[in-house]
Amino acid sequence: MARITMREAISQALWEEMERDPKVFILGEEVGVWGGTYAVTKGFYDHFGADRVRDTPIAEAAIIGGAIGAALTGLRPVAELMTINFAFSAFDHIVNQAAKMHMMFGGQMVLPLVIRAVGGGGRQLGATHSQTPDAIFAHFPGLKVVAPGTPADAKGLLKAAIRSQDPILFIEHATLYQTRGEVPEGDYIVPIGKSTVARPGKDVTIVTYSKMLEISLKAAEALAKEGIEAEIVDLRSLRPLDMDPVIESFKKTNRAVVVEEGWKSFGVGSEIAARIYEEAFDYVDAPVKRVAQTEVPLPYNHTLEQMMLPKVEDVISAVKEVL
Amino acid sequence: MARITMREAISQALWEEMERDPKVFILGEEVGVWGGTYAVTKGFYDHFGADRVRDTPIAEAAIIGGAIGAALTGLRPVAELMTINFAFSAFDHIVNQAAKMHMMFGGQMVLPLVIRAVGGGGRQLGATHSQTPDAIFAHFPGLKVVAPGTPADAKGLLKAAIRSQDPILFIEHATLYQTRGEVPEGDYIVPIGKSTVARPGKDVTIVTYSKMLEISLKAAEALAKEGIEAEIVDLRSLRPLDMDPVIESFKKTNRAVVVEEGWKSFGVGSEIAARIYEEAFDYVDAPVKRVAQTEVPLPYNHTLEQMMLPKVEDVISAVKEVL
Amino acid sequence: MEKSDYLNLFHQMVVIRRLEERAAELYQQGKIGGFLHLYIGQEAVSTGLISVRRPEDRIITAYRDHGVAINCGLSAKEVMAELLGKATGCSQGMGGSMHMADVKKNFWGGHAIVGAHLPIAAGLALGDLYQNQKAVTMCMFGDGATNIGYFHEALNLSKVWNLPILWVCENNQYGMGTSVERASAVSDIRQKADGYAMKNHQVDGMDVLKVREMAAKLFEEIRAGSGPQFLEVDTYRFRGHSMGDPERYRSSDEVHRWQENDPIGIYHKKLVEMQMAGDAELNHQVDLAEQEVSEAVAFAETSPEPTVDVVFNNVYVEN
Amino acid sequence: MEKSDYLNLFHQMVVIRRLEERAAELYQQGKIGGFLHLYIGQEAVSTGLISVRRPEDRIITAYRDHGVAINCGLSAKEVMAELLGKATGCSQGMGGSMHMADVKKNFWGGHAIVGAHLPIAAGLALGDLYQNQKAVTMCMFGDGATNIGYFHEALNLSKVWNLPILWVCENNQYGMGTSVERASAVSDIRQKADGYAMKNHQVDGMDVLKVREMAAKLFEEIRAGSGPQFLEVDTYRFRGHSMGDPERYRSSDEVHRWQENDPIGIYHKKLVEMQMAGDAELNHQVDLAEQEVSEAVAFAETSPEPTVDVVFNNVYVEN
Ligand SMILES: Cc1ncc(C[n+]2csc(CCOP(=O)(O)OP(=O)(O)O)c2C)c(N)n1
Ligand SMILES: Cc1ncc(C[n+]2csc(CCOP(=O)(O)OP(=O)(O)O)c2C)c(N)n1
Ligand SMILES: [Mg+2]
Ligand SMILES: [Mg+2]
Repeated sequence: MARITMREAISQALWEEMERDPKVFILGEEVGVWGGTYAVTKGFYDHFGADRVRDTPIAEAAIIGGAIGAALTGLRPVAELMTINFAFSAFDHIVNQAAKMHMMFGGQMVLPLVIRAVGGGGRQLGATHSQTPDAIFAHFPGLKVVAPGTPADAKGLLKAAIRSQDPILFIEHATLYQTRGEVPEGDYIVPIGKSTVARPGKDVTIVTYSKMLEISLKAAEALAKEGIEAEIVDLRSLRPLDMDPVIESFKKTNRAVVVEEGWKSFGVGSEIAARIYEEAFDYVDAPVKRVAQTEVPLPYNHTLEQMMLPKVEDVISAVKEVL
Repeated sequence: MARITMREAISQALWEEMERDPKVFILGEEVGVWGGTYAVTKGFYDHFGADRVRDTPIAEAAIIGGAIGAALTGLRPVAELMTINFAFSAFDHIVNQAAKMHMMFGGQMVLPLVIRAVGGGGRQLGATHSQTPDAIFAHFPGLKVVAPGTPADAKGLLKAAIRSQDPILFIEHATLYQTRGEVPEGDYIVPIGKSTVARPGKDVTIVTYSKMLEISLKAAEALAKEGIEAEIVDLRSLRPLDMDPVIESFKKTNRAVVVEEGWKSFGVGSEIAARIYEEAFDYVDAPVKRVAQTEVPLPYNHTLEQMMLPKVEDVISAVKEVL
Repeated sequence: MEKSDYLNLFHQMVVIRRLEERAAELYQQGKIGGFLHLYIGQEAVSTGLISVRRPEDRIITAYRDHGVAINCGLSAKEVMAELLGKATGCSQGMGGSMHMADVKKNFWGGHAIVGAHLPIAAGLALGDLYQNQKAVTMCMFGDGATNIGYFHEALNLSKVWNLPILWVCENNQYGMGTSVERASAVSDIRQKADGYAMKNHQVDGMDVLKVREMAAKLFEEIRAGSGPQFLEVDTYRFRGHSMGDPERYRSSDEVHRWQENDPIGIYHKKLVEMQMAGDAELNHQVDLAEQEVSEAVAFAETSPEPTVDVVFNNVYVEN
Repeated sequence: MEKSDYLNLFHQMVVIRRLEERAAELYQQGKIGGFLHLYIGQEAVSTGLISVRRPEDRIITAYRDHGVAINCGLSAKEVMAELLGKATGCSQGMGGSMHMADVKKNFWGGHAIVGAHLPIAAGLALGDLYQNQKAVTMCMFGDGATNIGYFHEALNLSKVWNLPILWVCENNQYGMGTSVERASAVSDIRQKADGYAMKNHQVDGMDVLKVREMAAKLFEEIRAGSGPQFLEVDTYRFRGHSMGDPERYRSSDEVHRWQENDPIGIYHKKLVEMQMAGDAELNHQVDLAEQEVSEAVAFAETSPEPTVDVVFNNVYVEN
């Protein structure tokens, strides 16, 4: 196992899958000559050529629509959306075409399609470019939504996604690309739709995913110094949503905090909280707390932007409130 | 007060506002010559003329983008999306432009904009045309989301929306257009962002809105025959979300069922449930139940489609479960 | 063209016509629900076009898809059963009128969001290009669809990538109640292709032979590597947009003028003139079609409803 | 044109150049965050265009907006303060580089979603048409933006409704790292306007006087009711797309060739040739610009940060 960055892990998964299966190809804005806006596909164009690393016009609906069509012919496109905010410009194709076609035609259409999209705030990109709207995609049955929080999961989940027969939105967090972690070499697969315990604990359950896993782990470390042992469940997929590890943990701790980067209302925390009460009502000792983004379009100003995003201290105080 | 249909109430609000204020105008597909796909704007074209009742090409982004621009110049456009499913083809303009512009430019851009969109399933229109994706729009701060359940509210809320300075998504339910109710004549305004008790009761709180108000009222009637008095809170707006009447009711009943037409996961019920626990934890006697659409793309087949939608009996049994 | 080819074109058009007339009745009886967009008046378009396609060529269209489905080789039975939402329908009753498909016959569906299938069509053609298949994708859409952004993105992409695709605009003069002039900057839809430096053509869509001839030429050129081409087919729908159209936007005079141009009537006359077939022979064809459709209705009516498993099992491939 | 007009064009271009050079430094120092898209090399475009607009004419552009802001009459101070995210910035520090605006000066912003402001621009023009204002809306965008669906929907709508709008494509040859040829079906962007039967023109964007002349003519025609027109302005960005562009997609040779065509240098030479101004006078202008920008930097650096209320108070107008 090598200690590599999330960027390298994703790049590795893509590279290996492209080497393994000639049906896998990449399309998107600046994935080729530029090497990927976030350098994930650096070197791919030279190695795999222009046919398999396809630079596209700025035309998000055509990128996703094109990927859907190619997937229908049996190829395995990996479409890159430069940021998840641009998914709004291809929204119909993602939630109304990709998510519906298999069911709507009675099962005959099969779309082995992966859409990679880079999300997250905190980089002073302004309100239109800083969103974490993961929950709204997870609302649509027919689509799968995956959002890894560690380099190993990023590699294993992306490989699983590429080999899957279903349309999958794979959300990467821009400020995680430099995060390092141990990543198994070669054919490492993490099954889609399985939550996992990222840190064992006994006093409180923190439910989170993606970037907020990092924040939650830091909070847990700080809490540990005060003798509070938080168990962290990393959802990894939002749809299918695997509640088993959450409920199992909660039955032990009887207290939970959900930490997400997106807005609170109609967000991920709402769903997790509702389900905890539904599935473990008798174990609830305190109201489930939601830590999330303040409900405003994110401002450009650095201080104010940071103020609106969930921070380690927010997690710590939420945990203390439920204890 | 006259007893009129929801269609007439909406039509009346539009007509009166257009008579009152020459800055109000309508644009959308088939709003003019055709008279509105759902006949809401029947007669408008002849009366107000082609400039104020503007038929557009099939170009949803241009409809909403155009409405935004016109609103910026001080006009009060009412843009019609033939169905809310087509909002996905204008998604960026709704959630990323209209919702962000006021904040992002430091308050100088003002968008008195109303987007009317017709939603709902149950008419065998197939998976792409039958959605109730209200929750995903409500996720975005900067946008207001209104969804009336009675003719009177439809009129009063639409008038309030047209006079508001903020961008508002006004969701109408296709199968409510024929619903009748008492509607005050003339300048009747219902403030946006206020939930209301639609039926008083003491045993259980049903939280709902739009079409599901009708379903919930029927369920409440049936329950009343068994001696169960349900109090129904009609949210009317999803953002701003007014929880006060919900919490007040819940503190009395200690039991709640949330009824929505859309999918359960990451839906309206999740948010309401999470908030009830947050705001009235000590009053909870039973887990909040969510009644919602089965999480599948809706099938065309009539029987199966109906099976997937929330029904009166579903509400009744959910109420019995929480009692 | 053999005589059987000529007769086959006639047969196809009559089956489509009859099937839709019956469908309209069944709709009135409440046996068909949702939207029902009839192709009546436009039969010559897909009949002519699809008559020249090879099995490896892919066809995709919008929600006005019954005729296209029949021409792609779907049986009247499975089309009618789909309209009735039955398990034996081509989409197992999940899709209805707007979502017919049979991927084994390379018919990639009816699609209900205006213009959204155009980028998907580009992707189908990309699939063939990528895999070095000498196949053509033909994508059909309405005049109204040429105003939505998807059209632009798909046409541009197809040209940039030199995709083997034939874009076909069925210009039936209206998108719902909006005439081409009221919705489009240009009334000759084909002119839009100039903005993409794409070869474009126009053909009379009421004459099945002209359509077929044009299609034969274009399929061949595209198969030989010409890159994307654009074809505008002028036609007219004799019925409302869907069932229950108030039709305030056009005069009955206009409708009647076009109805005199009935593609089936025209072709019947032509076949007789060409001495390819006599009235009796053609009337016999009509009887055969009538019978085919009647059997289809009986089949559909007696077919079972789909079970709920069909829904649950098809949300994902991998559960 | 008076002498002062000539000098003013020079002054504007130099202020923009200097302001952006300083911005690049401040970015390196971490005082500016997010994206920073420099306009260096393209100054003549908006300077020439906006020099002829009347106060009632509306201007809207994409995220590469600093020059446009300055030309719309925003002070270097409020532009610089916005870059630093300060309360004194034109958008109170909420928008940053990509979201400059001043609606009182009829500058309707910088917009960061490629092409999304084109339909909004159509709406601005509709507002004027509806209210019988004889005003022109000028909407600027990049070559890359002409491939997205928003472009198509907006251009079509503007033609169908005969809106008083001037569409201006700043063709700087690349959308990020993708050259026009690799992204667009046509290399002459103006050809796209043919698909909408829209009058279209092309002008050298390195020559501020030619741009101005063309703009004067088009503003006048549109004001007089010509309906929408399309202008392609050929130009080049001397810097990367945003800060930190690896620039693998073009050769430094190519960049140098264009840099020899520096719009400020060309104009300096021309003014001298025309005997409109001497070197000394122009150098003095440069000094003035330098000072204006230095003051702007000082102003921005010493300005207060916005308070959190600015955020909360502006989510909605009515809370
Ligand atoms: C994106 C979108 N907007 C609106 C609609 C509603 N709608 C369905 S068909 C139609 C008219 C389409 O006209 P055209 O493309 O000319 O096809 P035709 O019906 O004439 O065959 C409209 C507006 C839709 N289905 N999708
Ligand atoms: C819808 C959308 N897709 C992608 C992007 C990312 N992006 C920002 S600028 C840009 C290139 C735009 O090129 P062009 O229109 O030529 O303008 P230029 O930067 O050359 O001025 C891209 C792809 C975006 N902001 N919005
Ligand atoms: Mg049409
Ligand atoms: Mg460019």
